Amino acid sequence: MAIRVQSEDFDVAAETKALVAGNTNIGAVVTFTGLVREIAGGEAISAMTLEHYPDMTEAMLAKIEAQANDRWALDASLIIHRYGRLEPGEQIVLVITASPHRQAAFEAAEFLMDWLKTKAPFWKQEATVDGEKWVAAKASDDDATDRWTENFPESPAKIVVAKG
Amino acid sequence: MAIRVQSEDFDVAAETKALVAGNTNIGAVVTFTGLVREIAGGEAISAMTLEHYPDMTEAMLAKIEAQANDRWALDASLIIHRYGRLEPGEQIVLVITASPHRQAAFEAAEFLMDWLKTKAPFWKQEATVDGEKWVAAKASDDDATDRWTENFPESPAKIVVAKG
Amino acid sequence: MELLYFAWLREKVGIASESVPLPDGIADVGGLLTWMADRGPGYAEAMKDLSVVRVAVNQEFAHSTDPVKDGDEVAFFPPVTGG
Amino acid sequence: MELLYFAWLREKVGIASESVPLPDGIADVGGLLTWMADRGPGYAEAMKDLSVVRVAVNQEFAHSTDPVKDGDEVAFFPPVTGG
Repeated sequence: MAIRVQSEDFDVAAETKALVAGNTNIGAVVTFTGLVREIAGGEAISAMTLEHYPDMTEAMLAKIEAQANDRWALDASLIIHRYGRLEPGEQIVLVITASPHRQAAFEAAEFLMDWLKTKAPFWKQEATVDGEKWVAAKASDDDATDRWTENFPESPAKIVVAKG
Repeated sequence: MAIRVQSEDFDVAAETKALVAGNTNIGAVVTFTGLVREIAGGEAISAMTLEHYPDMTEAMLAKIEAQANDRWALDASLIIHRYGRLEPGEQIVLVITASPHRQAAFEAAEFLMDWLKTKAPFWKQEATVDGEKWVAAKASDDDATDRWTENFPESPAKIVVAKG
Repeated sequence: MELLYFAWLREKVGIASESVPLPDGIADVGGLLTWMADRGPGYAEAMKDLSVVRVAVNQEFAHSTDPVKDGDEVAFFPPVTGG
Repeated sequence: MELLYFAWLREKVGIASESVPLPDGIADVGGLLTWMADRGPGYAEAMKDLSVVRVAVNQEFAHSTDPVKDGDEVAFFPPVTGG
């Protein structure tokens, strides 16, 4: 598994080819590509800016890789996440999974996307006619992640502090 | 939704681009590509030949399209299935789904693949050192399809005939 | 009616398709299958284990109680293995 | 210790990072957050609703009872919204 965090765009076909080439054990390849939508939360956006915490993404990778490989027989996988300013229609994120069988490839791709949505340290700011707005996290994304495990070891639990 | 049944190879990148281009309502694109494996059921295969029943595939398409669109908000989807002789590493099948949201895109892609595996009239014959062998259907594929519905209207139920 | 055979069913029967008149007294898929098994060694072999035979009438999966009539296209094949 | 701020937390605090010595008497994430809220209006504003504040100590998500010590890298940020 590899993860790349970059401002540049990516080429899904070239990345897929590089992952799969020459490995005839692979029977199933799933790609997920996330794109910037023109309408988000009912409002038109002209652009989106992604901020991130690179050291933490790197630190988390070994764990997520181990979890994915414990769970599924993957021949190859790749995550690319962009940062910086992106316009509607542009690619934000890519997940590719390759396995002998389709169920493993589908599940691992969904797992990695759920992980990215709830655990990977990226933050989106949308530019609307009313100005720049930070996107709020969705409870539905936490729910999606919860299906993979109870007691996710690096769960970003709410901080509870006794006021005193 | 479109379905194409063809002997020629396909270009995932070009097909994806054609589906998604200019639609900034799309936030999630999932592609599934099925490849011919060199080892199948523990045996090395040198090639695979796919036979099909074209009129029935066409006739089934309207139903599966209606079901997928009833269930999920899809902006676009495409199925390509090849027939004829294919060698290990070659592409067999492509499913692409595009939706505003990732869950719909993932689920619809899995649904369409489960449908192809259990309902679409294609049959694989593998060439091994022992000769040509027709591939047997897997019960696990029927199970995968069953998760989408009870009483699937065009379920290929076993034929029970009273012997007399 | 038009009868079609696919995959190993086609190989056992020995032909890919044939036109036959609706047999006397046959009104449903189950009746047609019983009649088919009596048409000769290839047909008998093809219909030996009906747990691995699927039938489509006019391009739709059919059960043994579904009707057949003259002019129908009836296809016989093993469980599908595409995708 | 090195303190990092991201997204609207960074905007409210007004800086992206700073080095501070471990405050006297602070030994865990919860203590650090209480101390942070008292450092000035920007910090108070940033820490006003802790239900939308997440903390990572040395690049790992941390709970309020997790320890902090001098030399740690502690990051404060809203729930993530990537992917």
